[in-house]
Amino acid sequence: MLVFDALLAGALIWLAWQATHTPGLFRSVISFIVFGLLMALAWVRLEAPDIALAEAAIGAGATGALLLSALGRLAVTHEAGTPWQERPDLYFWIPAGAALLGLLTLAAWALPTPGLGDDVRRVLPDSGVANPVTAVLLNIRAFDTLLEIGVLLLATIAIWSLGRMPMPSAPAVRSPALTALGRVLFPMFVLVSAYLLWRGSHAPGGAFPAGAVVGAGGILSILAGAQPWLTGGVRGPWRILLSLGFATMLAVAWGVMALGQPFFAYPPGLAGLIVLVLELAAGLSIAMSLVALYLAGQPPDHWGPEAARR
Amino acid sequence: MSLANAIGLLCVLLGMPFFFLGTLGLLRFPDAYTRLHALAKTDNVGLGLVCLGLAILSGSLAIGLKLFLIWVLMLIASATGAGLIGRTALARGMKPWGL
Amino acid sequence: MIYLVLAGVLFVIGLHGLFVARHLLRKILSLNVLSAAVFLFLVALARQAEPLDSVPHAIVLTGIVVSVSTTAVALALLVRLSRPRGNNAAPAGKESR
Amino acid sequence: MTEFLSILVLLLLANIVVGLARVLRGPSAADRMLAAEMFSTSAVVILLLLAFILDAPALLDVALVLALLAALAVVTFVGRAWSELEIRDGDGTGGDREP
Repeated sequence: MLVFDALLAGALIWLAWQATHTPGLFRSVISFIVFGLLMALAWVRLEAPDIALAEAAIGAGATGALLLSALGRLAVTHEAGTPWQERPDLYFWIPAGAALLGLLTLAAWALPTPGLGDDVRRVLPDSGVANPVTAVLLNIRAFDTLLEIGVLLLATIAIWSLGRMPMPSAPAVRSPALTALGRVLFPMFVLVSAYLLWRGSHAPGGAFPAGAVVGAGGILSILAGAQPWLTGGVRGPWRILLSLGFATMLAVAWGVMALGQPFFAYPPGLAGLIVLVLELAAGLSIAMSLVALYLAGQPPDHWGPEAARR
Repeated sequence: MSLANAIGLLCVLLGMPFFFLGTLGLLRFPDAYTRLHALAKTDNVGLGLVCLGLAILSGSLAIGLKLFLIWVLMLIASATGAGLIGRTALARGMKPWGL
Repeated sequence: MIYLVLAGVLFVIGLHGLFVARHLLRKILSLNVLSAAVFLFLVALARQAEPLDSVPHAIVLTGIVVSVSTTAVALALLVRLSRPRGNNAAPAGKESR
Repeated sequence: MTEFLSILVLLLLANIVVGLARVLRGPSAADRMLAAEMFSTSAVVILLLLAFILDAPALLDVALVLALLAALAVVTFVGRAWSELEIRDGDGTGGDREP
């Protein structure tokens, strides 16, 4: 397997170089998508199936769609001259890069090996779930997850504040296969996502991949010409749904404080239920946020035929 | 090694050449249309044989069904993708090789 | 450990791209490569612990979602930047098609 | 049997690396996209084989998600990127110049 690792590492380095340093923006974007794909394999080799799942769902799905449609919307994709600035400054970068690499290696060497595995294993029975990663995310370090959902919400707000959506949302090419694809696959996305959510309590899975999969399904159905359900209207249910994850997590955190527990310390016995509720809320919010992020602007209040084609 | 295992391994092994030939086609064929053709063989037959072989090797119905689902999903993606790319390429005036 | 070295090399490549790339989209890609390198570093370190440490895994999972949201915001800004205000560069006819 | 499957995984990865040449060479955007699609099929198969080698059924789920999302990239490419890209700037990203 050492050969496998070396080959994978070489391919990853080459793809990263392609993505950042070769002419042709489209080539860079494709290289980056393949980079994400191979990163999923690297996570598998590093015994992190949870991250592989998230990378497959978010890296290969959502990021690829975001990059490709942003590329399509750029007014000018032609790069003048080299992709680099005037002089690559090799005299600076080769020694500086080598020094940086050396320092990083030294730092990695000097770090004590993290040993929280035992601690997690000790408190796992009380956390309400059997998968340690889910336990860390939604129970032990739920504070981090709260902030993460907050970042997603903030990103949506930032994008909506940039103004209206910059592009037509209907597909540029009409094809019966595309419409059929959206109709056939969207139920599959929901099904797989529900499966991942259910798996999350005892095996790799959980709210993040599940939400990302539904979000990708939403993006796919928008691409297939479906009218997006997301509207920018003040009264619509979507604003509530977008903030559901953040609101639920805060409510739970304060709720347990009212019961006399510390912030995010769930009362024993209720932990399993609380984690399940949080997962559902967070998954829904992540899915909605991904669709909102993909639209790259505030959607109109009403989706008329002219709004979709504008 | 039991007979089922041998058959499973044989299926996986039979699926492999399709991947190598797919890459060969991707590299050697003259235009996008012919490359679509090479790719379809990989997605349909290659993946199908590997999934079938692994399903036999696993000996479990649940895993077998999941493998079948993966194959069907890739079939849908590959067929639609090939159709879309071919149609768009033709509409944009890309001339097929040899015409 | 190959993956630690890989993380270091990817870090340097991403940093270099971030500094010298001319097009903003390429800078965004470099930023993503850079964050992938950091994630890889964390998980490769966690792998060496015994038993397997799941805290870095959870943190990286969080980080992946955060990096997607920053990428999305950056891309939305980039699309706004690339269209001149008069909106003459991209012909109006193409937009209404 | 595990060693045998490991060799197959290694060959498939080498297959991807060889196929990267198509991403490098193009010439049209569709060719690069096709190569990416081919890699996603190969990655699915690698994950399936690894799931059996490492006896980790969770990897089947990763493969399932990859298979599900395989369609997304192609559809985004055809629907968004390609149609705008090459019409606008003749050969900005390697147009349709066929040999």
